[in-house]
Amino acid sequence: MTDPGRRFVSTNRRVREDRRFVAGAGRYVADLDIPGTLHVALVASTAPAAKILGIDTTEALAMEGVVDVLTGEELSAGVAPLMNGLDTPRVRRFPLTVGQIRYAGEWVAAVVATSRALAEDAAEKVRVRTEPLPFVIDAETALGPDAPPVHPEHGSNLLLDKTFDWGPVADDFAAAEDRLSLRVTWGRNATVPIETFGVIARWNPWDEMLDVWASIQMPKYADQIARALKLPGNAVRVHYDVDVGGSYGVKRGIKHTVLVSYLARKLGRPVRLIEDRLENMRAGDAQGPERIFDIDVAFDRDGTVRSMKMRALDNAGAYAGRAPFQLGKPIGAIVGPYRIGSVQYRAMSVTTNKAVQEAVRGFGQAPTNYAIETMMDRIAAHLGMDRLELRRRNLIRADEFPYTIPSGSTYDSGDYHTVIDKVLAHADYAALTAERDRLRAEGLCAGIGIAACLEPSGGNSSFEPLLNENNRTSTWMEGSRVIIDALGGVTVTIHTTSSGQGHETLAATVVGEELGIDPDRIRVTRPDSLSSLPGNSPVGSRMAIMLGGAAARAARDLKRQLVAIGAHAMGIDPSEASYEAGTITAPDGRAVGWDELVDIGHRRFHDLPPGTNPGLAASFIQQVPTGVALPEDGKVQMYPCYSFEFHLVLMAFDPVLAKPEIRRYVIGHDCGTVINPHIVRGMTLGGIAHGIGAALLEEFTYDDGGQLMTQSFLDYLMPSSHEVPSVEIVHHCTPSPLTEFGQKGSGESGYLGAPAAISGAVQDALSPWGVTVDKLPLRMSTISDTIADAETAA
Amino acid sequence: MKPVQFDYVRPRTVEDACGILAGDMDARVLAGGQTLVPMLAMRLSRPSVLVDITRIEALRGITLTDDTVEIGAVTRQAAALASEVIRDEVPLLAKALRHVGHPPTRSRGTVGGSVAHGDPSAEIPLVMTVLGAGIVFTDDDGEEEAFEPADFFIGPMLTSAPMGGLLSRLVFSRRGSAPTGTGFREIASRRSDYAFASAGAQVVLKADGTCAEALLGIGSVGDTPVAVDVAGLSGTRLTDRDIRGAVAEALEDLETVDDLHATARYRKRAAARLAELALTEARDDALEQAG
Amino acid sequence: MHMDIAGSEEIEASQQQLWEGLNDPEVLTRCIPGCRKMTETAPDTYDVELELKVAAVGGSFNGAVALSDKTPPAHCRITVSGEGTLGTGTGTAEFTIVETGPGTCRLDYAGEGEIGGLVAGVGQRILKSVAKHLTKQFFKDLRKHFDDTRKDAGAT
Amino acid sequence: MKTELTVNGRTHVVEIEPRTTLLDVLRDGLGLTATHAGCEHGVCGACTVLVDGEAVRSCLILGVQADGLDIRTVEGLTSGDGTLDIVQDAFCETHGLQCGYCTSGMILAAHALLRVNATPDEEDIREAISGNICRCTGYQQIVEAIALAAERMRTSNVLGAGEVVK
Repeated sequence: MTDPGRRFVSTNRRVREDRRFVAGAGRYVADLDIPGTLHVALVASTAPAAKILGIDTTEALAMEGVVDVLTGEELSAGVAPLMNGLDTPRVRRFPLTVGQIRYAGEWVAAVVATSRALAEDAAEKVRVRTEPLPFVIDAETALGPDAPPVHPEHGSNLLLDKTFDWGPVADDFAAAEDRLSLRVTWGRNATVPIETFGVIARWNPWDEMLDVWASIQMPKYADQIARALKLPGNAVRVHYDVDVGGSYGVKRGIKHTVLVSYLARKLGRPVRLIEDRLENMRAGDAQGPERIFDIDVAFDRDGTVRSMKMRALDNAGAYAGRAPFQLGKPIGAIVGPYRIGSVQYRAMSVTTNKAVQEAVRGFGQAPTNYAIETMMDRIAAHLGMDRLELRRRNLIRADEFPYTIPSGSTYDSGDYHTVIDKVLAHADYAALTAERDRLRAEGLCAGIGIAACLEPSGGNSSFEPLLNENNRTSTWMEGSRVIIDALGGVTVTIHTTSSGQGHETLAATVVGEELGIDPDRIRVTRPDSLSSLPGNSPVGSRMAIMLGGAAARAARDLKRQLVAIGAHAMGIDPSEASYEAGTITAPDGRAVGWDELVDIGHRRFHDLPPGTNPGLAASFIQQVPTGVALPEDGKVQMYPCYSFEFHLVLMAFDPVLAKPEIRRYVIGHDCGTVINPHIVRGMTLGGIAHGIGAALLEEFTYDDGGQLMTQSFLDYLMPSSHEVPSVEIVHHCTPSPLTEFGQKGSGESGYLGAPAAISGAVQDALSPWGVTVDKLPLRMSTISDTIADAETAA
Repeated sequence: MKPVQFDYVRPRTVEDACGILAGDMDARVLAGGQTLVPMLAMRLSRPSVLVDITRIEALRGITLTDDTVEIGAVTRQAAALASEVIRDEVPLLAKALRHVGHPPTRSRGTVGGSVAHGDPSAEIPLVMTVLGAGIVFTDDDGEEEAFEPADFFIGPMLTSAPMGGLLSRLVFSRRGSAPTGTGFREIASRRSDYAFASAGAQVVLKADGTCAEALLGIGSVGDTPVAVDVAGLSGTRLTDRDIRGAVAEALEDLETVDDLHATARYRKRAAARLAELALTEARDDALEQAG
Repeated sequence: MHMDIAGSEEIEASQQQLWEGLNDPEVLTRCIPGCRKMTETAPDTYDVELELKVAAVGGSFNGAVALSDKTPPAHCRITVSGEGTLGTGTGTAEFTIVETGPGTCRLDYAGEGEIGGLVAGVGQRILKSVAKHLTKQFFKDLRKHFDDTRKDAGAT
Repeated sequence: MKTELTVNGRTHVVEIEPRTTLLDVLRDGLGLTATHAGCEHGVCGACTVLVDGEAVRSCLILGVQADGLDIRTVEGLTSGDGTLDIVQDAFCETHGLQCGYCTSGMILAAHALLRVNATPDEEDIREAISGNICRCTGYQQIVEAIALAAERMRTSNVLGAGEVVK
């Protein structure tokens, strides 16, 4: 897959970060040893809804090692409410509950002690007097007129209800030959990184500086902390040189950070909060989307899908935060890879007495893809058509790109039919089908699942103004700086944390490519936020595009400077000079080498061409390639680039035991130019594993009493090496015309289609009984009970 | 998730251990710790003192007598899994041990600890129940008291363990010379999770190839593992049809529970399916031995 | 986590004796598993302190117990609520005592409870059975109380 | 409670509160932060260390229980001069990790396997790491890393893993 013109991009080079991790030398927040640090343990509410009558901290304060016990009453007087993405000003949120508990597990008080164990001892002794309030857990119930209000001040439990009509929906429905309706439900799962969220804050009153080390993946993190703490932006210094033990969206931690920062200022000591697993599960505010899709779709008997009406009802949990925006991002790929002429989309977010949602890999795209792909399967079944044939008929064709979908986004490039053909050839689809039928003849349930999905990438924030007109954010930039030091060494900077995506490798590779020098000789650093260029963190599959673009462009600027210096030294025009691996060559063969160029740049300013800055440094702030427009008429260009994936799965299971086993898993993947094949492969395989969890195993389940039943890893079930099969990846490359190397995003790949594909395989396996299971995760006992019921009915 | 404060002692003899346990109602035995330590971490368990019995030599090891195999309580599950004596003489246990936790928990977890905790989905208690193995407690006077599994396991994590006593060893009968086949099956969301249902079976064949004895037990579906009467299989040729019939009859009144992960009716069907599979596996195993 | 509990127990005591026993904090302290102390705070209202222990699991629990809807000697309602290191619990149950013979009666009970907090989230797998076990323990101790009372009466 | 801990061949006499897990003793007491806390209740395997050569979860052993046992952590695999052992190098070769958080546990689980099985097949490898949850990789590149390490141990004249760990 190596482009012949490229030396490093797309080559199978090692991932540079791996060396420190295999040596156990990563630097995670819990590894930092800052002298004098105090530890926080949280007092969690047990009720899903209650009025706080009083909090008695006397006994706890008297215990060994205890320094402070903080309540929401005190904290809320000292800090501003946390960021609220929606236009719901009365839905206020503080790190600790103020007055009313809104979900079981919510933080009621924070105990600060000299060790975590002592803090936990004292947390048990904080007495919280409460009066129970009625509560609501289910999203549809929460919409009812008699539902208990989660935020009485807000007036209803509806946080967001927006209907978009893109194109002639009514006309298309009237003209279509056939239609059907379906409902599918995406269960509340999340990414649940193995490292919980952690943060350390230290306040220096003499410098008036708040230093923060955190396991973070959050756009505008420093800004949000400063705003909540009512500090100037330049009084908050976030250290980006902290390794993050996984995130995939959820490591946002604003509430944790505001809490420990307040305590650090109050107590004059560094304070740390490393969530334990129970705290993380029940109140890390990191659970993912939970969504009911109701779809009406209009189509012709030849399988042409004309129009779709989709209602997505999302259960946001107790507070709004940014999570409801996850209803917005899918607008950028609301028709998936299909030519659907018109769409009505109703996005509804409702508040309930569950833990707060956070961003999860794909930011709402995986649930939407699951809904769209289930819809396509249902249409095929309804028409008695082959599922692949139906998709082929509706897929956007390679010659139609760039292709603008009804909601206003233009897909940059793709060749969906070819990817699918390559996968079917690789898998030998006919043989796979024969294998399914053979398994069925053996008495097993067997099914083939397919999913054709998009991964919108290059994340910007267009969904914010689309869902909240008061929010005029138009886009998200990313910066990088490249310098050549006086000894000729190259250093690139990244201005955010990473959580396993290999950004150091990415930056070194593209800078090495531009400058023609070995990436392994390039140093990559992460300055703190005050020394950083503007950036927006690795969200929305954006770093290959945005950081890759910024670093490449900064390096190109440096290269331009080097060419100018070399040309000047040789007395030629820069346009006559050529650059190769650090040497500038004149047409007549004369050359100026790297050492000489560096020497001029750093010491011999008299040899610099006029108007050239000394010092050999360049920065670039990359703008999202598709620009800066705000929405108009409910339409907007969402993300710039669109990766494509096609999943093909064979599953089988015993009809009674119903443990779905994956017999074969093939994915075709096209994310444009691959910068590092190891990294892209890892993202895809990991995303599929994550999707297997969402489809079959993982759910934050609440009981009727509002209690979270999956507080530990004994009940929140993540796939192990036994549940994840070996996956075959079929590559295809349709470069993006919008990016430096033709790259697109891949950080969410696999996860975006795996749940749809696995569900499709299970439904195909159930098809002999004429039944479906339309809620994820597909629990074994539900599958088995459904079959048993069908057999009883027959 | 830090435990509450407690003391820790590591006695060298059964007498010392029993003495401490008898003198303090809040003392708890610590063996492999693979079940207890998570409970400590979550503060579900709040002992005054932990009595670490893993260095009491008398409680370790696998002993072969004329007609029994005795397994010391603190014998590690990994050691039992690796034991040729257990493989040869208590093959059902050897099969079940492969399903206990995973390698890093088997390397610390003890055979006796699993029994003492009485988890209804644990594999070793199920095997004990199927085989009617003996559970021997010793008190501080060195007096021994033996329990039958059916009397010992009384509920989830509830046993009839005598106060102040220490589970010292498990006693299994050695298999006889007749062809003895075993089968063990369980089903869970993930391979090493608490099973939704599990089944252990053992059949002994007569020289004529008919069944001399058939034993079956079901675990994970209710409060305790239960032995299920499939004596009706004796004298049959253990055809698929015989097995299906016997299982259907034996499990007709099986009580199963609902929980977050599986419904009671699923458990009931799964138990029957696993029972058939375990008995079939046991039959095939025995037939292979019979040649 | 919701729990339903219901059953019938034959007790060797007269209806009046059983009624008095169930209204006597001393008897209840002896029979409620783990009960350390019951303090009357108002008529038919008590503060209770429990040290619960079931196998390796244990924890303390502070709560309030109230008796209501009393129709002596046959019927009453009992309401419990409180919290402790394992979580929170609330519940209510109806008791009906039916005389079944001379010196014997039957106690019918039916109630429901709600468990919250830690143990609901990590211990649901065993919670229902533990509740059943504790109920069994209660009646075992209650029977023992009446046996002892009878023996004492016989001895004097 | 005074406890003698032998970690990576060095013996430390430390005062340990009985309630402290071996995990916390290693990290907070001895500053060996390569061993990571993931769930602290024995499910995720991030805290895996070797005890007498076998993979165990350090969150499920109290520090005081480890008295006199031979404990190995990832810090003990190399001398810290920048060279990697065969297993570590194989993880780099196949990119058998992403965020690195579960990696120490995975590498030690691999060592425990390769010590007793020089020719593991895929099923053996998957079983050996089945108690270690990785949220990033989907396991495939980890399985490949361990298979590669096994092959290199068999075919190279470098010391085997069991010997390197000392």
